[in-house]
Amino acid sequence: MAKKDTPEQADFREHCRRWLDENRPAPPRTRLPELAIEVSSEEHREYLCAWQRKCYEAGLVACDYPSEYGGGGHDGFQRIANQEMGRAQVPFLINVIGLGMAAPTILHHGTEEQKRNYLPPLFAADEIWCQGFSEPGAGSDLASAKTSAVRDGDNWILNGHKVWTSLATFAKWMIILARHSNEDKYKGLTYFITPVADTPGVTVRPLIKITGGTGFNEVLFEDVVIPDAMRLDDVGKGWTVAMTTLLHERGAAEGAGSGGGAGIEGRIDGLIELAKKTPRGRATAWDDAVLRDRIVQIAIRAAGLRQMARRGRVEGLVDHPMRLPLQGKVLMTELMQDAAAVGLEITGAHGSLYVQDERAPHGGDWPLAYLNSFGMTIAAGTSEIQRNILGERVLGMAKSK
Amino acid sequence: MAKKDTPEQADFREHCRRWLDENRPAPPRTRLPELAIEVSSEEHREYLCAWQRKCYEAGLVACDYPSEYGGGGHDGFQRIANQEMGRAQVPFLINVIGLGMAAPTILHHGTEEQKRNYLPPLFAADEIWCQGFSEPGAGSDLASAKTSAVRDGDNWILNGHKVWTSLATFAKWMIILARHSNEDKYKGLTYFITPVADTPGVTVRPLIKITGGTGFNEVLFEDVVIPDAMRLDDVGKGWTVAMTTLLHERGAAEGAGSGGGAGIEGRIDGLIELAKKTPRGRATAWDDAVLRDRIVQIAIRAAGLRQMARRGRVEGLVDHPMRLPLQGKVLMTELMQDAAAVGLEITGAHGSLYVQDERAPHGGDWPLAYLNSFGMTIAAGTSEIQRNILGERVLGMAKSK
Amino acid sequence: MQPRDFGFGEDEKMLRDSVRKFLSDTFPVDKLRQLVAGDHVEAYESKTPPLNYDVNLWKQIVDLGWTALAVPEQAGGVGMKMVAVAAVAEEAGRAALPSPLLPTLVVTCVLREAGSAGANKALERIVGGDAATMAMTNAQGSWLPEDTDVGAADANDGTRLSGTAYFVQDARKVGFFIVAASSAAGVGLYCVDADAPGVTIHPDHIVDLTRDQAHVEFADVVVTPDAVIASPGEGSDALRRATPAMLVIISADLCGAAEWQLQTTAEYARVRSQFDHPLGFFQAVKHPIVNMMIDIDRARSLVYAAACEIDTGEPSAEITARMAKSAAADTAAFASNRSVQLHGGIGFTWECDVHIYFKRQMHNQMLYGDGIYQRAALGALL
Amino acid sequence: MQPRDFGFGEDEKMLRDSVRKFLSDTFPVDKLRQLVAGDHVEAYESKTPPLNYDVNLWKQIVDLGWTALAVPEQAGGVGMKMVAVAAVAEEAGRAALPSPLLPTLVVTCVLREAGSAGANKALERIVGGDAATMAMTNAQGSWLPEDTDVGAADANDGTRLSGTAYFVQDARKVGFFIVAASSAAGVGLYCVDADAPGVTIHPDHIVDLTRDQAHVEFADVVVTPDAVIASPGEGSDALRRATPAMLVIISADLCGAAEWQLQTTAEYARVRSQFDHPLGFFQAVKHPIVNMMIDIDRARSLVYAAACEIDTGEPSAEITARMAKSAAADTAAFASNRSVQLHGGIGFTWECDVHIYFKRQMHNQMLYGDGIYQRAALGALL
Repeated sequence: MAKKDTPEQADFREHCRRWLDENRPAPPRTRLPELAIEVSSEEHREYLCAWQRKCYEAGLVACDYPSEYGGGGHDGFQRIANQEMGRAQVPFLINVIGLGMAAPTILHHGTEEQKRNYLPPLFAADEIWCQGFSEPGAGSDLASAKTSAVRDGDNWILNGHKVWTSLATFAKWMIILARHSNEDKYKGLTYFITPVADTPGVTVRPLIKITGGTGFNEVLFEDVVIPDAMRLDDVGKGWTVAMTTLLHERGAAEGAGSGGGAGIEGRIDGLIELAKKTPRGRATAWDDAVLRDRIVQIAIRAAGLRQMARRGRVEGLVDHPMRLPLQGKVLMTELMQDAAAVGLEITGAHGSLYVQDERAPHGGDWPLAYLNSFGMTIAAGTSEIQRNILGERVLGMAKSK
Repeated sequence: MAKKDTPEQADFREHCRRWLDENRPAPPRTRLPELAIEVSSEEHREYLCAWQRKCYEAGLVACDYPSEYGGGGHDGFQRIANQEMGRAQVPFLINVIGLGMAAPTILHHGTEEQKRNYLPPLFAADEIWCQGFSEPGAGSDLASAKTSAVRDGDNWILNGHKVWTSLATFAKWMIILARHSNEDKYKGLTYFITPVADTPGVTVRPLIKITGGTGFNEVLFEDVVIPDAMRLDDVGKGWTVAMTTLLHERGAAEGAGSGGGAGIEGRIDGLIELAKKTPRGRATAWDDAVLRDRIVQIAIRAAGLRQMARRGRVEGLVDHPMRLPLQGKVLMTELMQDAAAVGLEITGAHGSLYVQDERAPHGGDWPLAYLNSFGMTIAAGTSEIQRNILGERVLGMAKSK
Repeated sequence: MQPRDFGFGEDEKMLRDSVRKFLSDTFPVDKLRQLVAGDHVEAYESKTPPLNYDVNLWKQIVDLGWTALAVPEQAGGVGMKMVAVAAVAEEAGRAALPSPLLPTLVVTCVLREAGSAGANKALERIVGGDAATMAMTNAQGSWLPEDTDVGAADANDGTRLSGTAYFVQDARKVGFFIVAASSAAGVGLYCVDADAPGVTIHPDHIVDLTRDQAHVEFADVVVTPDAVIASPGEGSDALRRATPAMLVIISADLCGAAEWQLQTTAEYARVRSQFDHPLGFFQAVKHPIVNMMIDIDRARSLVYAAACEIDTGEPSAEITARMAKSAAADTAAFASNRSVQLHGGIGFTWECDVHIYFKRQMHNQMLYGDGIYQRAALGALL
Repeated sequence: MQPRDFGFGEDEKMLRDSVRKFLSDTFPVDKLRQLVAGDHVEAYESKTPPLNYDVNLWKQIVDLGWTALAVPEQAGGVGMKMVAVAAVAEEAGRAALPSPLLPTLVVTCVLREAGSAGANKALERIVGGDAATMAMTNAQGSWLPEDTDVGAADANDGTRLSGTAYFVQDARKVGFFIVAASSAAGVGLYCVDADAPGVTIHPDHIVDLTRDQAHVEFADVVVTPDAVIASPGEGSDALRRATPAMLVIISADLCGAAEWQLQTTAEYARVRSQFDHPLGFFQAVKHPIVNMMIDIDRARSLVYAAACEIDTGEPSAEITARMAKSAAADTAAFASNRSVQLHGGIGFTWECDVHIYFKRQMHNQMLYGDGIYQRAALGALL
């Protein structure tokens, strides 16, 4: 359901359509993963970096950022660009952490110099970014980060262990939450930018997911020296800055951030199409009223989510400023998970066939999507944590810890 | 599904069938409530007390209690009597709190004298019992009882306020949990028997349920004096004794305790029968595959619960002694609730019609049962508390408080 | 092209805020309790079900023009958008308002679709202060007009209606019924005064304390040509076109009531302590309440999306409206269940307000078809 | 009359305990991980799916007589009750045992029902150590034998089978297949050696790491009369009679694996701390784990009830067995989902064992029909 565009936006949408039409890239030799954070091969990296640069040069990336930082300087263009990239089913933008988390954080909290230095190459995918929040012992408890940052003159010395860092194998930079003091759990945190590639003391180890694929990593820091100029915002402001980052990640979960990729709309259409062509008994899965009821429930949740995002921008229909934005992440990720589970129910026995099997429905995407969905419901604050946040910040209930 | 009877048990079953057949009472003038704890009219009390006495004299009540305390002195007879009373669809036994909670507690913790004094009239329904655990401020937190018991020579002086006390309007006795000391939350509790009817300082006020019916009450104690001889077990043992009581209540939740009444089996049969005769569109509700799937899910839960009770008695198939018994209450009550909700879905528009309406399906029993079901999921430890208990006692997880 | 803001602009916001303020000032929840849940015996055991109705409050509502909201200007109404009607219905739900407002709004939407001279006359009566309700459901409780148990037969003095309409909402509060009656030529719609000769209202004993419901008998009731809303065959089309609006109105009411259940339960979880913590500390309390909120926000968003599609004449309006009803009905079922459970012992008592909303929601859920019913219909549309 | 104790007496308990001890001693979870989840590339990206099979372990299992359990004594087997078979299957599930034990037990039950000379010969082969599996499912994945894609035609040298059977479990681990093939006279069952001429095994790339699956092509395969298990028309009856047993075996495996998921997740909740509390302190962790336990106990109780009804020849056995599969499949779906989620980040990694069980459960859920499928079948039986 498209929103009404201003004349400028309508022109821009037209431009996006035409440009994407003329510049749709040939698919890479090997199948792209479902999500940018799963990219693990050098071939895919090169292919996707080239693609993002092209989109950036065409004005489809960073449209709403100030032009002095390499943005397009427009208003409400990015949503349109994302919609059109989604509609055109072109490859996704690889620098998703950079665009979704690092860039907005730098824009809000960075110095003039930081904005000028880091944003343009980020937009152009000349420099890939990753994110260092989670730690082995901490899980959802981000504020309990133990990675230490010790002041040493004009430098900081980092020591610690980060996990769940997608794209770290390709990343030049990482936004990282570190502890400069143990006095206060929250005030003891400071936020930095740290180099990753070819940096003495930094080791990146790929972790393997339950899907059998790689795509996220653990990163170890041993006496890594970074200048104070790479600190984001004040010492002790780390938690506040991290909240900015996570907020934008949740926003990104609306499906806009990642550019191409099927997204939730595609998932639902795929579900219905799958059901209608999957034989079941003497008819199809769609003719099974119980399965159909489940599919329609998923479709309703998807439509509701889309309308919530729309309502979130209508002041007169919003009771609490954070009420809708804070729901985005948990709703999207659980919907994706449940949709994949229903997809598996539809495929029945064929749900046993995985991506390598040529008889697997939709190329084995349904079991893959279901397995991958747990990355979404666990990463960046589990669904359980999200519900705590909603209950506490929006409904004012007592903290559960 | 009947269990294999010993020869004695088979004879007893035969006796029950014959006796119930010959002594089935004529229905009372006005319709009996669904459960004993909902009895509120004097007419019903008289009718039901007479019925229980008759059953007791016929040997269908207290079959397995020692004969010196008025019991039948048998083994495994009560289950049979309950099964036959259920099958015969005769009225339930009114002294349900006495039989299900007071009697086993007195048998386990009472003195010889207490057993001889209190049990026989309890069995004969000459004396109705009620239970005083819950208090206004405490809710599920039984151990936080504030009703005070102050030692005064050979007496105790009770002051406090109990709620949720079914049958209190008719009760001669109450089993009550009171606080003799504030030093320790649990060790500060002592368990008593206290008179209710015509007792100076005791006030019984009927509370009204969301169904519009009465049936449970609040009871106020003002300087009520009771002799130390009415203490059950030692001073400070109150919590332990209360656990015995609650355990038996959960056991009673298996459906045995209440004698007649539809019970869960009846509910499920009723559900299927209702669906098969309720028109929906051009066919019946049973022909609606989605509704049928829900009904079958309920039927499976009911069958599973019945088989769990059976498995609970098979040592070789039980991993943890409390694992199955502690599940009884929450499973039964939530099943009853969900079954009633599905019943409402089946009746559709007719679900709006309540007990007084002659067009209401099953006499308006489905909305009534759904409303009443919350009494079950809340009373005697909410479902939430039950899950805490299971997680902590059976699975050894940390206490949630 | 759909307006980004659902067409919910300043006017709609002002209207909604004024409705909310009026109801919270004039009809707070304790007024509601006094009106509908005063005495439990009278509530459910009186021979004739009580009406639980405040006529003066209704007069004020009429004077405020809420009933004329959806009436087109040419019929003397305000002619506001469906999103405005949804907002008013949502506030009525939030207040569990016992009144014929909802059925009157529903009738207004049906009359708008009928668009006949008779329909305009009926709309003018509504502007004039008459309340109205649909009489279209058969004994089986079918929501399809074709299934009506009322028959229409031509007669020299007009049309004669015979039969009984069931599940008529707020039947004892209205001035006239819009009756769906079938003949060989199909279903027609007819305007019948509540006190017309041959009309007998049989009140139902219902669970919901904030409504009255009845089955209405029509014994050879004469309808003059100027009271024909839709001629035989056109009645079912008008009703089908009005279905999205009917679903939006009831769904908005469901969402408003559910929001009350959410806020009331959350408040209880904030103030009530147990085990030395506020209830909301416990995730077994907090998370279900959060899930109530999530469900409400999803349903409410679909309600305004559907209303907006009706306003802009999108063919997808029926799909979105059925999605809204499905989401709202399931939201209400869950919110009602948890609002009683999480209030614990007190929530099970008559004195606690939650049961009033619980019962209104039970009624709203089934009205015009519950979630399963709507999803079955959607199966044919997706 | 049903035995109060499901007929689960001392012998059955001793057998179950010995199986449990053997597997926990010989095949603990780290052995399992090494065997099936060593290298993730090899696991899913090798041209031919890996077999993940320990032949020596299988030899020991055969020597222990587990495969002969359900074989009647006259065929040289142990002739134990279905409750004993269920107990063994439950332990196999608890260990996520990669072996042809389950399909062999299933085949045993089918052969018992067929009761022909050919069936007895095949049973003796099983006692002799041969593993076997059913080849009865068509390309669509239908569980009805009538739908088989394999055809049977008479020939002077016996019967000739042509066509492909799909979703054949552990196909590369067995000595022979029991093939359901249809002809004008109906479905018959035939014993075909895995290495018989004309048989081609095409391994599937599957998610489950503890099994292998294949579609098996039969190109004009000759079956001599002594290898006919059930003649045309009798095959489907035998399979129908064996259905409750097949459902009990797979449901028991589901329950055993779910119990492992429960205990492993509960243990993690006991030892892992977050926000300065053990995870289990949080009801958002504790209550789902408790719900896993509740679901398991319900399903497990139905499994033994169904097994017992099979042993005592109750006509209700099919109802109870389908109830057991529905409950067990839904239990596994929930337990799998929560076991990964509640393990958090580590639960999403290959090195954590939960995904091995997660994937076996996914496979078990659909085998012979998932919960929705079973409940649809029950709808016709209740």
